[in-house]
Amino acid sequence: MADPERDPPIPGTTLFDGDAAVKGYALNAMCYSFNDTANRQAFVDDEAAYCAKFALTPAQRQAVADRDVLGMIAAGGNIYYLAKLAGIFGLNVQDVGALQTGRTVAEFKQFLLDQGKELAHG
Amino acid sequence: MADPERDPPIPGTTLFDGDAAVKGYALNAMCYSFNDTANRQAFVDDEAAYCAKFALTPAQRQAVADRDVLGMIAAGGNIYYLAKLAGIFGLNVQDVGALQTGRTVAEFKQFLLDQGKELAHG
Amino acid sequence: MAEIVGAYFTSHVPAIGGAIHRGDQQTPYWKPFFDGFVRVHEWLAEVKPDVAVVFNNDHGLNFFLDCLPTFAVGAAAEYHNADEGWGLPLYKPFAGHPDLSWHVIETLVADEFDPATCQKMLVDHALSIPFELAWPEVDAWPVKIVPIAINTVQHPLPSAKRALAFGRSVHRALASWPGAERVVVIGTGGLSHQLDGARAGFMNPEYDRFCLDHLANDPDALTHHSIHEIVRLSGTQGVEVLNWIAARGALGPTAREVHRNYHIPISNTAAATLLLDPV
Amino acid sequence: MAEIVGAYFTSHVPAIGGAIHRGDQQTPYWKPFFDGFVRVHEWLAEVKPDVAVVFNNDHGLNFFLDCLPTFAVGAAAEYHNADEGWGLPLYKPFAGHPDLSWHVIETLVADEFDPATCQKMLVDHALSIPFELAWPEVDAWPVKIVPIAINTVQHPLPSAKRALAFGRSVHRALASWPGAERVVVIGTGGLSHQLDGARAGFMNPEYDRFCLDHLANDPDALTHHSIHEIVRLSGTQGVEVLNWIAARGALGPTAREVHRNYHIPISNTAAATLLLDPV
Ligand SMILES: [Fe+3]
Ligand SMILES: [Fe+3]
Repeated sequence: MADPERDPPIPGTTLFDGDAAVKGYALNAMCYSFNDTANRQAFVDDEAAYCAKFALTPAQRQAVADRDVLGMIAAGGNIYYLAKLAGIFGLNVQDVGALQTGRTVAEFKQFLLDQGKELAHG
Repeated sequence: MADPERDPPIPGTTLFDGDAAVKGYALNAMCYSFNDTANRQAFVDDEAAYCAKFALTPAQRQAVADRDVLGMIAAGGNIYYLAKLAGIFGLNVQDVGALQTGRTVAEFKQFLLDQGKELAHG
Repeated sequence: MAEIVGAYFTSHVPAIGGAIHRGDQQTPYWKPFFDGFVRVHEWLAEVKPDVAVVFNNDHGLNFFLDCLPTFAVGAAAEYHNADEGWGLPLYKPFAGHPDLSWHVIETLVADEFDPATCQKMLVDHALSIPFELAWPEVDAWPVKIVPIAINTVQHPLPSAKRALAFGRSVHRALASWPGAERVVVIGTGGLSHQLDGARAGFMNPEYDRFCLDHLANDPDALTHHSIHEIVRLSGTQGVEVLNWIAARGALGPTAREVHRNYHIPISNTAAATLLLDPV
Repeated sequence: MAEIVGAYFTSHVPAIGGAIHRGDQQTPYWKPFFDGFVRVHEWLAEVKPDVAVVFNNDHGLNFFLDCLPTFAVGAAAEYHNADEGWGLPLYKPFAGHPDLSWHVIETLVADEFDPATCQKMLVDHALSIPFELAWPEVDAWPVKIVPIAINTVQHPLPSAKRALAFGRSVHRALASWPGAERVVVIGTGGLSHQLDGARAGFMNPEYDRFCLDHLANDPDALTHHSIHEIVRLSGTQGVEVLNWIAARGALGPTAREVHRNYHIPISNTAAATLLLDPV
């Protein structure tokens, strides 16, 4: 929906707009269901069946199978919902950040710390 | 919430505002559940238990027991939801109108027809 | 560029569905109402819409008081009817037009409206009955829809002024949509009626005539009444005229009346049908 | 007449809850952040609020894409936390203030905002963590709440200009509330951070400083950026600054900075804490 004249793309950044929402609905609906612990268990017990129940697209199914966060986002996933799926995989936001940026987790954490180095406190 | 200076009360009329909504939440929640046929059946099977499950207030419980539509409205019921309860009782909107206006159903229907008598069509 | 081909307005009383189901269209009670649709069918055949933007109100099927939006815009690929509490036969599903929905939403938010966006939404008789009346006995609807629900349940309701401004923002969205669709605007509900309270059965042909007389040429006239005044004039459910007012805004700046029918009563309601052409 | 005693702003990163749970407040990683709350505790003891109006955003606990409101105002008697998907210990419930909620809603609709009204609403870490930080180790919260959720999930988001105007309407509601409550306004979330995409880990102290420097005396300065520009400057989740902007509007026309803390990083986020007095 973005007007690329007025709003030039932001590198490495996807706005979750209507286009993304249309594309991602099934994946996001599945991830939203993970607020319920029984649903998380059902996913763990039979990942393929659970993805099929939510009618994930092939691209979404592949990205989930591959734990490919950038692939999930490209397939319309929204990070607020994806974070619940990441939790099932035992990944926190630094792990997810490392996966997406091609860094090790230690490198990603250092990258975060480095951004605070110049600050004087208060 | 109404300002009686600006908005003098309308005879025979309750606006479903915040005050009514606060008062009526339990009753309206019960009635909303009647979109599901299984819930309608559960109500029919054991009305008292179903009302208790939704924590109806004593005034709401009494009005439901008495099929007292004005009482339900006074207890915060909103007609859009109450209409679903009325359906369980086999009452349509003319029946409900008759109950509320102290008319027989035939009288209420005639009252409606009479309002069209003066009209030229088209 | 999309073309707005006109606007169609009608009451949506649930009992109409029953009459259609029973084939009662030519009985004395129903004939004066259904006869108003002969011209609607002709007009739709002339203007040939392929998308409908439908302003309507939910009656406790999709929305409950746990989250009741002032304005809700559907953005689903399809919309289904469901049991509204009376176990009646379900109405046919509708195909959505998500891309146009999102364009409408983008425009509304840019214009400082605050809609809820609904990528899943059940639609009730307020949407289905106007379609059953407009396109009787079709197997599938000939148009895709963008459904827009206006809160007529939980006061405070949006003012008539706000509803008209909202509709005008939808017009800007339609006017700027690059697609080639032919869009009909639909407003459903009303006119005067009151289901609840000791005033149940109230109707007001005088106020309804005021609305019908001004909708085409001076819709702002309808916005001079507050919601409280509209309830007084039109009944507690007469506020569904908000759907008509918003739809009128979506039609565009100028309009011409093509057809009008008005009949009392259908069920507890003063029933009206109206067609407007853009000018 | 209600008195608005001030505004409290803080980041709401989920990891803060974990740090509190583990008692990590004085570890080297967390100390620079938690030390910013000594002054918050003193200030709250001074200004003694008994109601909090909290601008925050849902993270997929209460709202899903089936119905996502731009602005949602809670009007419940109580609010509960629930499992956000990670099976963490639940946060304490909150007492609501339905009468004040409805007064806020009436004012907003009269001012031509289009909120969704929520008589039932789960609240997530965006509301709970600022409370755990402000009132550590209490058995029950000393204030009732009016929670207000702003859409930061589904674009189009409301503009910063709209969020500020929305907050200012809430201010008018508070200023006209006849009760004797002492009201604190709370804005949660931000500041700059981005969790998703190849730019994950992005923060921007320069933009954050711009926000913190202008919030008290020139909040309109923050509204000159579009949402797209705010995402560019602040990250995809940095848009939570909308909660701060709306809360600033609710505080009133003039304000004075009492306290500020800023620290990078907490988890993936540039964390900030701010107190403003009304002037
Ligand atoms: Fe209706
Ligand atoms: Fe957040």
